Amino acid sequence: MSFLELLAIIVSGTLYTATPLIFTALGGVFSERSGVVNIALEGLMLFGAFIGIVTTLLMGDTWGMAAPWVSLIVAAIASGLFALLHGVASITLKADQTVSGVAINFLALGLTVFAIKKIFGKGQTDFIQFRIEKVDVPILSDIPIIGRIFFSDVPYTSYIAIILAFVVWYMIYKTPFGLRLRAVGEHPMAADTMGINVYKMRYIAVCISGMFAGVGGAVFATSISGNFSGGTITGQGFLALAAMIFGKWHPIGALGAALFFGFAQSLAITGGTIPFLRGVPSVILTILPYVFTILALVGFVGRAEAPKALGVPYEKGKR
Amino acid sequence: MPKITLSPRMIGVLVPIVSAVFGLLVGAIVMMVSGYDPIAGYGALWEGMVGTPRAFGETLRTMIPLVLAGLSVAFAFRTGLFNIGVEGQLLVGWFASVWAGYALHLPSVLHIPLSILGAAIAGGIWGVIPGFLKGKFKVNEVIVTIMLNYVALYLTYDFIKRFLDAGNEKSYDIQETASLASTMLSNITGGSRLHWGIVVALIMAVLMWFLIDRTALGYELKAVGFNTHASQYAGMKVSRNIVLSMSIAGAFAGIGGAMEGLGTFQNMTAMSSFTGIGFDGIAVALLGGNNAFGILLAALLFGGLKSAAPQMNFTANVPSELINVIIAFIIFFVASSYVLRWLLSRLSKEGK
Amino acid sequence: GNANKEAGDTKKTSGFKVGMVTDVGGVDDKSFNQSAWEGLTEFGKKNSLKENEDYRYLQSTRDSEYEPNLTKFAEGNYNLTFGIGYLMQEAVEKVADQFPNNQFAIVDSVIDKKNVTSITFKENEGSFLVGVVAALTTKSNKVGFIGGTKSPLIQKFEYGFKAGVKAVNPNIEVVAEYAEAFDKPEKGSVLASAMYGQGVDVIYHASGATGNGVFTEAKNRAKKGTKVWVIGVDRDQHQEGMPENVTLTSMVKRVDVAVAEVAQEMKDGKLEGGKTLEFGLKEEGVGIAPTKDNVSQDAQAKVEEFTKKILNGEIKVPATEEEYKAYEAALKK
Amino acid sequence: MSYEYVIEMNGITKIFPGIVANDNITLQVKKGEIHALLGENGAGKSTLMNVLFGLYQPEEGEIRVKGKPVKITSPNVANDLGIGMVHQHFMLVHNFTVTENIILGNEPTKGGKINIADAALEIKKLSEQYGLAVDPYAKIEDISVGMQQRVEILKTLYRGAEILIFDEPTAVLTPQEIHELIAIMKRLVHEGKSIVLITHKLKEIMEVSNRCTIIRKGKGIGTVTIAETNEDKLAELMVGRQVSFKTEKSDAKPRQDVLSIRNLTVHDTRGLSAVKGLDLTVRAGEVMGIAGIEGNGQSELIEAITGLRKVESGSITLSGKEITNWPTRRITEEGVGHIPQDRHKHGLVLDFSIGDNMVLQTYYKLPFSKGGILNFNKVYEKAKMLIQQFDVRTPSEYTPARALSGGNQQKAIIAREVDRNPELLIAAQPTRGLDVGAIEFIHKKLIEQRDKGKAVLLISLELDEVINVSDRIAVIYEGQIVDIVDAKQTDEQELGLLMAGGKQREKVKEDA
Ligand SMILES: Nc1ncnc2c1ncn2[C@@H]1O[C@H](COP(=O)(O)OP(=O)(O)OP(=O)(O)O)[C@@H](O)[C@H]1O
Ligand SMILES: Nc1ncnc2c1ncn2[C@@H]1O[C@H](COP(=O)(O)OP(=O)(O)OP(=O)(O)O)[C@@H](O)[C@H]1O
Ligand SMILES: [Mg+2]
Ligand SMILES: [Mg+2]
Repeated sequence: MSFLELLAIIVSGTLYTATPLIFTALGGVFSERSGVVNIALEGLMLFGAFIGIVTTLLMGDTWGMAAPWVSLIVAAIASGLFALLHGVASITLKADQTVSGVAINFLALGLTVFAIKKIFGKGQTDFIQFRIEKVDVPILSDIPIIGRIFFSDVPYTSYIAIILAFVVWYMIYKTPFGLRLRAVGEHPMAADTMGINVYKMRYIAVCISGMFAGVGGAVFATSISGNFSGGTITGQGFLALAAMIFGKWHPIGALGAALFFGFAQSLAITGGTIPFLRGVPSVILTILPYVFTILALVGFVGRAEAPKALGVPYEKGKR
Repeated sequence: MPKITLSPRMIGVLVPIVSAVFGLLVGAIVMMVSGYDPIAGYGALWEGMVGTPRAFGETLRTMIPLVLAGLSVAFAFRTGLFNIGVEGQLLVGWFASVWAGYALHLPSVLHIPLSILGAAIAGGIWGVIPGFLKGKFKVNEVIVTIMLNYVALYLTYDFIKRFLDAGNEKSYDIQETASLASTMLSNITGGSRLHWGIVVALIMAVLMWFLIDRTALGYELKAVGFNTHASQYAGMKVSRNIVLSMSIAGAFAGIGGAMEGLGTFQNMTAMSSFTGIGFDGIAVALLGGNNAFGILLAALLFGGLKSAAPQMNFTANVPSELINVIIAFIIFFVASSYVLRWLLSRLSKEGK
Repeated sequence: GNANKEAGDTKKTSGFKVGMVTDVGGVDDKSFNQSAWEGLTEFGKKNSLKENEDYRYLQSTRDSEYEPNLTKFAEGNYNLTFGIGYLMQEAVEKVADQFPNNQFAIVDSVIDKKNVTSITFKENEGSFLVGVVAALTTKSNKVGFIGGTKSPLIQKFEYGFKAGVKAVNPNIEVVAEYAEAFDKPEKGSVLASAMYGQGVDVIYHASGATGNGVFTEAKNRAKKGTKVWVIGVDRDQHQEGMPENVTLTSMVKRVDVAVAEVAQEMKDGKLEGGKTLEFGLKEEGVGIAPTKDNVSQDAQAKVEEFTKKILNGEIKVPATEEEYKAYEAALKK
Repeated sequence: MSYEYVIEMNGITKIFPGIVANDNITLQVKKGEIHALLGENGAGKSTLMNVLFGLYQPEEGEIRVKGKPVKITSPNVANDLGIGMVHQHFMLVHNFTVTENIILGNEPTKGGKINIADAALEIKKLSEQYGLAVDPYAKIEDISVGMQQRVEILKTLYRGAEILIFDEPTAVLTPQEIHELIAIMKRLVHEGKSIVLITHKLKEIMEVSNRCTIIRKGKGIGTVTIAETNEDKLAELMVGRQVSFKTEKSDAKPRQDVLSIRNLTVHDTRGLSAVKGLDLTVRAGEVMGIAGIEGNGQSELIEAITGLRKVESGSITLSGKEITNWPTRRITEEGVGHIPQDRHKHGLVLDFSIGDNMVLQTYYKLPFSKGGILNFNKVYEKAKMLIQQFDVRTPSEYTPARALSGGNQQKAIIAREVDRNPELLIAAQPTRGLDVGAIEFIHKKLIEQRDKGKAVLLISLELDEVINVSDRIAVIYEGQIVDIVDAKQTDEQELGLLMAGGKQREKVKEDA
């Protein structure tokens, strides 16, 4: 296998597996920047995957090829609403945010599979008839070398995710909304005295994070797994969380981290088929992303401050 | 209005109870909405929890690892740490216990304690890593433990295949001398898989209570957990304490793994996804108010729910996933007890 | 949906009750659990038994549930209880000891007890046949195998397949990879992408849900006009290949036939426990899928030819690495 | 329309769970005046102001702004009414720039994008108009406390505040900064603004304010015109009894050296040397005060002595024993007591009960624990005793430290440290943010230690406190002791000059 071919496979594998992580990690950035810990990403992703598949299955005949794409939007809305539960618990009811997140994860797993059994009378769905496919991007894929490596065998969602990362960056660092979001996550009382509604901001952030995670899950389901069961999302949500922290709570950082994870994963999987990796036990490659994350946290991210008010429920007039 | 006076202690007891009840109510509503008969459902559930001696035995057996997972989470929590890494610590503990149980040849009196110790050490080491990183580099332990869960998952899988492969995704069985299984316990519970681990679990619960609430070490660990600066000013070694409490938490979880390895299964399966006990542990610790006795009760409840789920499915055709929904809502209610506590404390205030 | 209509009502029934416990896959895993349930359902219908009463299944959500689930049937006085999959071996052994008066059966594993019937398959024989088809279909002379976990059982698939390929053309290269998971489609798809990427044009998967990823990848490539094939496993996976039609054929493992047969013979008292039934080509327990749309004429002919050779013992299909080494050496001469 | 008062708060009552923080309080502020608000810790000053600023909603009472009755339901409303607040604990986002902090909440935008440049320009103008000299692009975490406070002021001005509330603005400032602040406040009223000033420092009230309203235990005691009163009267009104300011004490009878520091060099967190070859000796039976502008190495010096910070070079000896770079615990056991400057952060475990806090350094020793096992009876006996001796106002020894007022938290800490009966007692900012009553008490305790023949090292930014309590005063400047003066011979001017690095001691003497 030529080196170019090999590179192309790894790159496309990277983008392919990284995409759901990117969406979800971006979601995480929103909620954690506003000071709300989001362990719930896993559950929100699962919920999104569920909505994505069910929508595509039920509407496939009517919408055809558009179905999976529409399902992403539906998933975004549904998961956004589902996330509000996390909001109510951790913002209004002052629950421990990590704990509430754990609860969301339980709930998502329970509800979705319960619903699947109710709707389809079985524990996992059929395969969707229309998927989000890997494509060769017109024109771009014809560019010599670059085209083969970066614009072939990749679903459009990957590019959307990457572009979105920059949009989010702009939102958070250049707009009033972003300034307020960060203020609420750093020093909510200060924001409050400046007339910013802390609760509202946090609700919005959590809702957005739900939408992104939902899309992440739906993308995973409609482009990778192709059907839904309780085991469809196993850990991708936590991996996205890691990516977000690895990326220092910064959209572009999260993007980079997610891509790195995707890279390590696809290396781990394809390792056996790659000549110079044959010798390496695949377990080494498999645990690589996790070990690197830890090392990264120690090395460069160690000092990267989390938002100061992260995990602290805000109470008016309490210090 | 009537004089109600509730001590914070009382409230602390009421909150979980009320939450559990609410959780079950939600479960009932979900059943009704989706066209199942709650009475039948809960009837079956109850049947599956305590209906027969065997059922009760299974409830107790399921409870064992939950107790240890809960203790692990709670211990860390009480010392200002969040141990979301129980899952990984439990897996390495499980593996270590099985390895020791298989490789060593000793009389039971030595073999069992040694295998459990092995598990404790393995889990402890898995806890030391995040502890050390937090103590030395201020790295967020939540994220490190999550990462280590996956490392543990894949490493144990690989190690089983590499060193203990008995085919069929299983490791070799442990020696008889290392087994916690008990025909006696099994017989009195109508042939359930209840094993001596239940005793271990009880001992560990007492140990945790004693460590945290009665010893100077516990005092120091709590102080560091609440306020590292003040502890440092008072001459305590902060990072040493963080490492210590994470490793103790890890040891509890590791022993939880040993309970599965030496008790329930007598071996370890090469798993490609988590057991879920770790996260159940968070729920248990929370419902148990991070206190040893509460954890025993919480574990009993969740153990019952989990082991009875198939029964509910069997006789009432209610999908067992309902249990996760119920547990989720119980967690919500406890975690959101802010409001509940506030209400209750208002009530008691009115009384005065 | 299956509401609780049957629950509670306790009408006396024919008397013969049979249950089965699935592993975590569940009865719609598009694999042997599903196949087994189809067999049991067919048996039930044939004997006009009531579902969920005379015959039913329990899905396990954790491996710690195998034993309790089996026990439930035993306690419910089910005459026969199937444990589906080798993962349930120990559980069946334990429960069989505790309920010596109940009959049990295990699929894909052998238990030597007089109240347990063991059902195994000669997957290597079926795999051999699809190997033949693969060999006669590949243009790149490069075919691939993706296994779930590297266990003796799955290796039967691998070596049978390799043997079949080599039987047709020893020069065809066979790449074999293991995803080390039956439930990771993303792994399947990246693995497949790597294989197809290096020129493989037919992949035989024996990896449960991980295989879904293989189909996804093949479809993606088909969409883009590069014709690649997948060979399904356990059941006729023609549907999974649609609409891009990438399923070349499937190695069917008739767990349904086996289960139905064992249940029937038990009911009719023709079979007492303790036997090990091995289902191979002869017993029509394994074979090549009915849907042959994509299998060329001469390939079908060759399959016929080899089937005979296997049935009359002319070819002994290897099931393990050693046997395969020997087989290959023999081919060389 | 015309009005007598810009602000009128009539019969305000604010109740917190279990406590009436404000009980029918009335406050009337004239236009263009500086109106002081005086009261003990926990009297209800901050609460009243938070009500005025819309952070809390009062149970009863009406508020009039410029004569018009208003409902101040949120800080937004307050801002719109021209009310701005400079909080006791700054409300600044540390990793934001000055500009970002100021525009937060009503950001000027261009095409959806924040228009930082324009905002910064406007802020620069404002800062010049009021002589605040703030750099709009500086990060908060990089600027001094004084500067941060100016940013707080700018925040209110940027929103066009007419009425400014200052909650204990001087508690955190150095003498120099205080002078500058006072100038700024005068400038503000001169520009037509009105100011409500909360402070515990009577001297400041006398210096700047026109009128003063006094609160005691949540109740309004009355309003006095400063011109017609004096410090003693104010103190009496506030506490409800006579208070003595000049802590009367006999002359010191110093004996052998207890602490002697030779040529000490210590680095700060950034690794720059903060203490540079410092020499200092504290003798038994004397209070050695350390005067200096914040950030001249005081904190590093203390941390070095107590083993919290590594000593780069030089030596520290405690009654003849070298303790340089010993671990904190050993130093503590060797006989060093430490009243840290940040009581909330370093002094107490706020979530522990007062009782548990009383044994923070001794829990592992007899009688509190035996063989690693705690004996709670002993712990709480001890706590009960200390709470009585030091008159710590707390419901019980089981009450969490968090629930106590700052003053009482401080008393608890002092009880703990003094009770260990250390050879050397280090007191850093022991009275910061406390009312005169508490201050008096604490000063007494320090003198008691001295008279028991202990060495006391007092570090404070309050010059009058240093002069009052100390026997000798060492002036620290840029990490060195530039001079040691006799407390009875010196005055604020002299210290001020020395602290500023001036070496004209002789000259001052001549003038005197
Ligand atoms: N948010 C709150 N919740 C409950 N009680 C409070 C709250 N804020 C203040 N209190 C109580 O109200 C009383 C008044 O507090 P406040 O902060 O107004 O005092 P203060 O006069 O500002 O004290 P200091 O002079 O120390 O600043 C205190 O006894 C305090 O315990
Ligand atoms: N939300 C609250 N709950 C309980 N007590 C409170 C609350 N807010 C303030 N207090 C208490 O009210 C008292 C007065 O408040 P304030 O913050 O002015 O304290 P303080 O004595 O001035 O301490 P410091 O000035 O060092 O913050 C303090 O003892 C504080 O602990
Ligand atoms: Mg105050
Ligand atoms: Mg104060």
